[in-house]
Amino acid sequence: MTTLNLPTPLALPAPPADEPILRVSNLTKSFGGRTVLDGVDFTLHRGSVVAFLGANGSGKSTTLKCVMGLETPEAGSIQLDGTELSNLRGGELTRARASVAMVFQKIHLVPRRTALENVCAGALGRISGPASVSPMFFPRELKEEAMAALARVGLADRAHEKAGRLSGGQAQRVAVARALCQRASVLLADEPVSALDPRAAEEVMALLAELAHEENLAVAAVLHQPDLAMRHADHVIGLINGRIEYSGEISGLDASMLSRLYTPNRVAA
Amino acid sequence: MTTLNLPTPLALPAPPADEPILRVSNLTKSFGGRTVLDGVDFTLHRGSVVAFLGANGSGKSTTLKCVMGLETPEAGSIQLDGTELSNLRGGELTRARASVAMVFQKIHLVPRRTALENVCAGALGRISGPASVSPMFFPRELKEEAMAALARVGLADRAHEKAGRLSGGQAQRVAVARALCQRASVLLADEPVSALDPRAAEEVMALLAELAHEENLAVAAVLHQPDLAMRHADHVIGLINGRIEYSGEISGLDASMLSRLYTPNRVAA
Amino acid sequence: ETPAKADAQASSFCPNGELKFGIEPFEDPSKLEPAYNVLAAALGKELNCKVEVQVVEDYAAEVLSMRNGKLDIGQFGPMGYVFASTKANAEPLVSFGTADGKLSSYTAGIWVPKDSPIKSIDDLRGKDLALGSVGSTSGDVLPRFGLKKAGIAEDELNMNYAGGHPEALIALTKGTVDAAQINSQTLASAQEAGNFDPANFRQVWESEAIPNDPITVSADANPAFKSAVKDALLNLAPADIEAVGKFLDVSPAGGMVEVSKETYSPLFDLASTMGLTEDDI
Amino acid sequence: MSTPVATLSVPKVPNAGWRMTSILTAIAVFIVFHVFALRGTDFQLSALVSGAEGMASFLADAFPPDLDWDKVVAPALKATTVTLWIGLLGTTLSIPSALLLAVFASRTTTPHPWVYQLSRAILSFFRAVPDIVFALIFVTAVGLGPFAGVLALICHNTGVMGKLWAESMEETDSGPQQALSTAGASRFQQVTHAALPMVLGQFVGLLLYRFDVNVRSSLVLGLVGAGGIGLLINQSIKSFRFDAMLTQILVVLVLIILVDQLSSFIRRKLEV
Amino acid sequence: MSTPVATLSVPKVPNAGWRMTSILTAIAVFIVFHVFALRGTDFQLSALVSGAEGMASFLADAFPPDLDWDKVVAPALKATTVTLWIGLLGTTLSIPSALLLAVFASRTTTPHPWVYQLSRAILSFFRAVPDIVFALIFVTAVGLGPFAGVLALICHNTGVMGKLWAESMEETDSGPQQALSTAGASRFQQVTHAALPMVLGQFVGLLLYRFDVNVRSSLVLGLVGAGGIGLLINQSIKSFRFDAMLTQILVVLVLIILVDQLSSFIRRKLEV
Ligand SMILES: Nc1ncnc2c1ncn2[C@@H]1O[C@H](COP(=O)(O)OP(=O)(O)OP(=O)(O)O)[C@@H](O)[C@H]1O
Ligand SMILES: Nc1ncnc2c1ncn2[C@@H]1O[C@H](COP(=O)(O)OP(=O)(O)OP(=O)(O)O)[C@@H](O)[C@H]1O
Ligand SMILES: [Mg+2]
Ligand SMILES: [Mg+2]
Repeated sequence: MTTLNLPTPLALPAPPADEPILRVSNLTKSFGGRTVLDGVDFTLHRGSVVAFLGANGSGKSTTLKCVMGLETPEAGSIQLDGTELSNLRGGELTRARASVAMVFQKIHLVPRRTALENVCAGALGRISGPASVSPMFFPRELKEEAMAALARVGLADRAHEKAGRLSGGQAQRVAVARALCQRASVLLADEPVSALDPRAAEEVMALLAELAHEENLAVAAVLHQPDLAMRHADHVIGLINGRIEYSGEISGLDASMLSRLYTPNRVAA
Repeated sequence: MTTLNLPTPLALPAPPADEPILRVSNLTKSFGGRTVLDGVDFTLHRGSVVAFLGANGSGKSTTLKCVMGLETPEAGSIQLDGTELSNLRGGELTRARASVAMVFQKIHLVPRRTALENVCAGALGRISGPASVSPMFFPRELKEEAMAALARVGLADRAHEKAGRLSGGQAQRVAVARALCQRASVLLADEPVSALDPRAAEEVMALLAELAHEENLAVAAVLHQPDLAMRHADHVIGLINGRIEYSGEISGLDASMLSRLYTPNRVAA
Repeated sequence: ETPAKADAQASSFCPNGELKFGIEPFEDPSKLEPAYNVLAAALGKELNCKVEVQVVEDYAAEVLSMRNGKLDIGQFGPMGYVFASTKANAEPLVSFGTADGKLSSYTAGIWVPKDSPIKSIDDLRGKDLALGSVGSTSGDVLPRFGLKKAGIAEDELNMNYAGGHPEALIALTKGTVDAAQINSQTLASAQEAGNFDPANFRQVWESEAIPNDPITVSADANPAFKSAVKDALLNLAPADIEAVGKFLDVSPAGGMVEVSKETYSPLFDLASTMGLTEDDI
Repeated sequence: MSTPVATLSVPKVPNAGWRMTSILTAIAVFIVFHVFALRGTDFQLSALVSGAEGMASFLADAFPPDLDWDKVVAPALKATTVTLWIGLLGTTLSIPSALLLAVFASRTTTPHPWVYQLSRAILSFFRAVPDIVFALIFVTAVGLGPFAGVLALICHNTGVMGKLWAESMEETDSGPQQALSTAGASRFQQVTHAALPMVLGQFVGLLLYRFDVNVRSSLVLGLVGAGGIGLLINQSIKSFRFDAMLTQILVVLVLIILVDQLSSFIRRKLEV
Repeated sequence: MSTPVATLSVPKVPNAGWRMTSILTAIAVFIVFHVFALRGTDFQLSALVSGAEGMASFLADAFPPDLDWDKVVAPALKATTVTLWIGLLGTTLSIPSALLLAVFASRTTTPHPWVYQLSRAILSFFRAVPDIVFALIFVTAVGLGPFAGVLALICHNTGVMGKLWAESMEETDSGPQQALSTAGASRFQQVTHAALPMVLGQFVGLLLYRFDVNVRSSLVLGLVGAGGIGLLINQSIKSFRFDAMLTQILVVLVLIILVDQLSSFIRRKLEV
């Protein structure tokens, strides 16, 4: 089980806080002629929580997917810890990606696997060899870490339930736990609390903030609840039709800004 | 196109308001030894919006699925407009079901079909014959009605987009529009606004309230936002571990009740 | 021939504008269809009707379609003919003759490598023997009949179907069996193609001569049609038959010679001895 | 990480003992069956090694392929078009019956458990009857020739495609279909508006797989005198022309690759 | 409803013209191909009707099935076990190669586009070579008998199962796999922890379908001396014992129904 003791990205000395761990510049993406991202620029820093706000269809999920390499932007650069991702190939790229964890809006669990197994799978970037072939062979340390992650999202009692049998909110918590288990230094969460009850949502957001502030992660969360953003985020990015219209302190997010963000705009996009 | 002019349930004279259109009694359901619903009783009345609140896993979705016949309860009765559903068979049951529309927590659109086609499919209970075989043959009236439904949820501009290409919130709006297009007299909505931006959520909830108050539907919506419930619901039902712990006026939902509803309870369930 | 006569023939013998001629492929079907097409063209000219050749891989389909009146003329292997006769009431008209006008024939045989310890059919006990395909006269029924006559039960040796005559021959030449059936026709064509050198092998058993494949029509057919076909076949020039005859190891080929059910009576006996047909025939 | 990784002990898996027992039993049965099978089939890898020479010489006979245009390639192409037509009809004409039976024989779309059992029985029957038997039946009716082959392929293909389609519907997310059923859609509408659109890609893949099988089903075709590329391959074997056989196989290979490309092209088009 | 139903005019479908054109073209091509095919195969339904009598007499020959225990049923059962063993080995022993090639030949799991193309080519090759040809190759190596048949089936089955599995992986929701890929899981881990668990039910279904095909392909195997029920059916046909043939087919039918039940039992167990 030496694999588990490998130095993880978190074990590295943290860079100075003004050095962004993720720098996205000029991200541009369109689907079939419809421009969805139009020159998106932002940075994520260790130790801080960024909330992405924006109306439905404004391009929040697409932004995160581009960062994860799940969509190919037409233009733009993505620098992780100073390294341009488009210059990396194969194993290097995989390793770089492994330091960024993502919670998907569509959850994406394997329904036939148990909650615990799904959470363990988040650690696959760290373990290798026969121990990684089947959940049966997962090292005990990994399973215990996954249990701890499940406990952090309040689902330890359903560890052995198949993911396909969980309620919507329970499944979403498993997805968050899976990302935790990845021990990444950047955490991108796409509406991680949309299916959670209010207390659970509060707790999970507090957990993300704790990860950022105490374990020095860089966290970005897409949220549709401005009040959650206000309570837990350090910085807010507001998207309108694929453009960043607001980026700044949470305090600057006044009512008029919010109203602009969520004004339906049928002309563009 | 006569099919479209058939008398719909809405055309019937509304029964007196104190006569519930849906009466669920003593609903009991367990999955593999875990009791998920434990004697759930409630009624829905035309012209009123009921909000279901409850922690994740408290049994809200299972309750609605039992009403829709998608899960088989171990015990309990479900009466629709005075008729016990378990006494109905075949065509009668299908027709009875068609007067209850559901918005699913998991959306359940057909990704290969366009938004408009998915919305039209909500009307399949009303149309029959060759016109119902393929979206190509859907009558124009139906398509226009579906367009109006899409417009009500603010998605008219994406009518011809394949459902699989929509963003999370856009897809959820299509699911709401599909339920509208069913012209049902009871509307069950399982977290219909979970993926919507705040303004859209407000609008969709207002739309549901309008349907209840102005078109005399009975609406039940599962919500994780007590504030939305307060603004738009007439009645609240609070579930804890598969039991109804609160049922009453929205005003009775005080802070202590809310805190009880959302206190994690790892002992039971 | 006056046009009027030709028309009359066409109407009586050419019901759908064409006659169907089914061929059960025997030993070596390569180039078989073109060869038969030569024969069919000649026959068609005689009958003044298009003759369509259909090569089938198995006599069962041919027999069944003849039984239901869907096949006008059929060539069968000797054993196939037995079934055609009993099941579809086929009547043999002619078969292939040698240059001196006699009915041609062939033999089945069992071969072993030259240095094999197997000296006679009795030594086959406990050995591997490759047969041809199921229901084949020389590839299946005759060798099994030979074993039976020699008093060898079928479970005393390891008999396997190789799938056809050439396959059995390959099994022997590649050394994967101790012995294989090879009939005189396969032998000749394999020898010519350079795939078999008799000097390296030995024949340990040979059957009696079997008359060559008959060409038949349904016995219920119009007698005028039957005799017309028969005359046409008998009138074929040896040159037209040459191509086919080669495959039947009849070289140089003669004309067709007349045959009857009696010509094949040993095969009827063989079939009933081997339990292939009920005794009521 | 300077802070130790948080851990929590893993609770016992419920029913772990019973599950383990049933898994072990299944494995044991599997092994026992295989031991019998290995014995029953004289399985000896050593024979394969010791006979490698024979295979080599067989392959040597086949190389290089005989690319004589008039004698080998042109007839092979011509025969392939015949098989292509037969395969095409054998596949497309079985779509209606296969689709109907598939819908009836899938747990998620069947109108009634009895219909389900009955359709599955019919599908099993169509698969149990070897296609040569169908060929014989149709030969008695329509005589020798490709038509009988087409009819035989239609019957057999109905059985296979119906089963494959039914299973692929059972394995697909039935959520959209449930949504339509609660909207009061009839069974038939649920199928046309949810079940079928969901599995369209798989249906096309399986259909084109069957097309390619049907084109290659030389056994039936040879039997009824339909000719085709299978017959040519057989003839090449029977006359020891392994180099010609290789050419014919290459023609089939090209055909199969084309069908494969078509399959993935259509499935890409059908993607969301 | 007393209030009129709200309506809104439907906007134009983008690219409607171009789409219509391509659909019409596809339909036209389809029709033209079918016209050629119908001609090329002498397709005449009337022939089927006029020959119905012949089919009836064929079936009359087959009924009632010959249930003589010693002469028909017992040998059929015995031959079926042989076929069963051959089919079992031909299926299970091809799992490793088929699985590997399937993973490489599926767009969603392949490590590299070249690997993808190469594996697809290999799969096509295995399907293009008729199983009789494989049988011949192996017969030259290991001699006549069931072993050669098993080897031939393994080769052919690798081609078919690999293709079917690859396509079913391409058609399945790749979300979970993407999630693992972003977690830094290797290709191999993505396959074992997401792709395979997602398609497990389909894989089992297709595997048991192939098992049932392989059991029935003893007809081909009969050609290499592998024996089995196919050989018996063949013998019954060649000696016109259609009543015995029917009995043998019934034995196969029972086997197929059992395999089918097993398939749906396992797939139900695998359900979430
Ligand atoms: N098919 C199933 N098999 C086993 N358990 C199930 C199944 N469906 C639901 N459950 C369990 O039943 C309980 C109630 O589930 P349900 O989906 O009704 O919750 P919910 O109130 O809708 O929660 P959420 O707010 O998360 O959507 C949960 O604990 C869930 O794990
Ligand atoms: N694969 C795709 N093909 C075509 N259009 C797409 C695709 N994926 C996304 N889009 C479109 O891009 C736009 C942005 O989508 P995205 O999912 O990024 O929105 P979002 O901000 O996450 O919205 P939501 O709050 O609803 O999740 C939407 O209009 C969507 O329809
Ligand atoms: Mg989104
Ligand atoms: Mg729920």
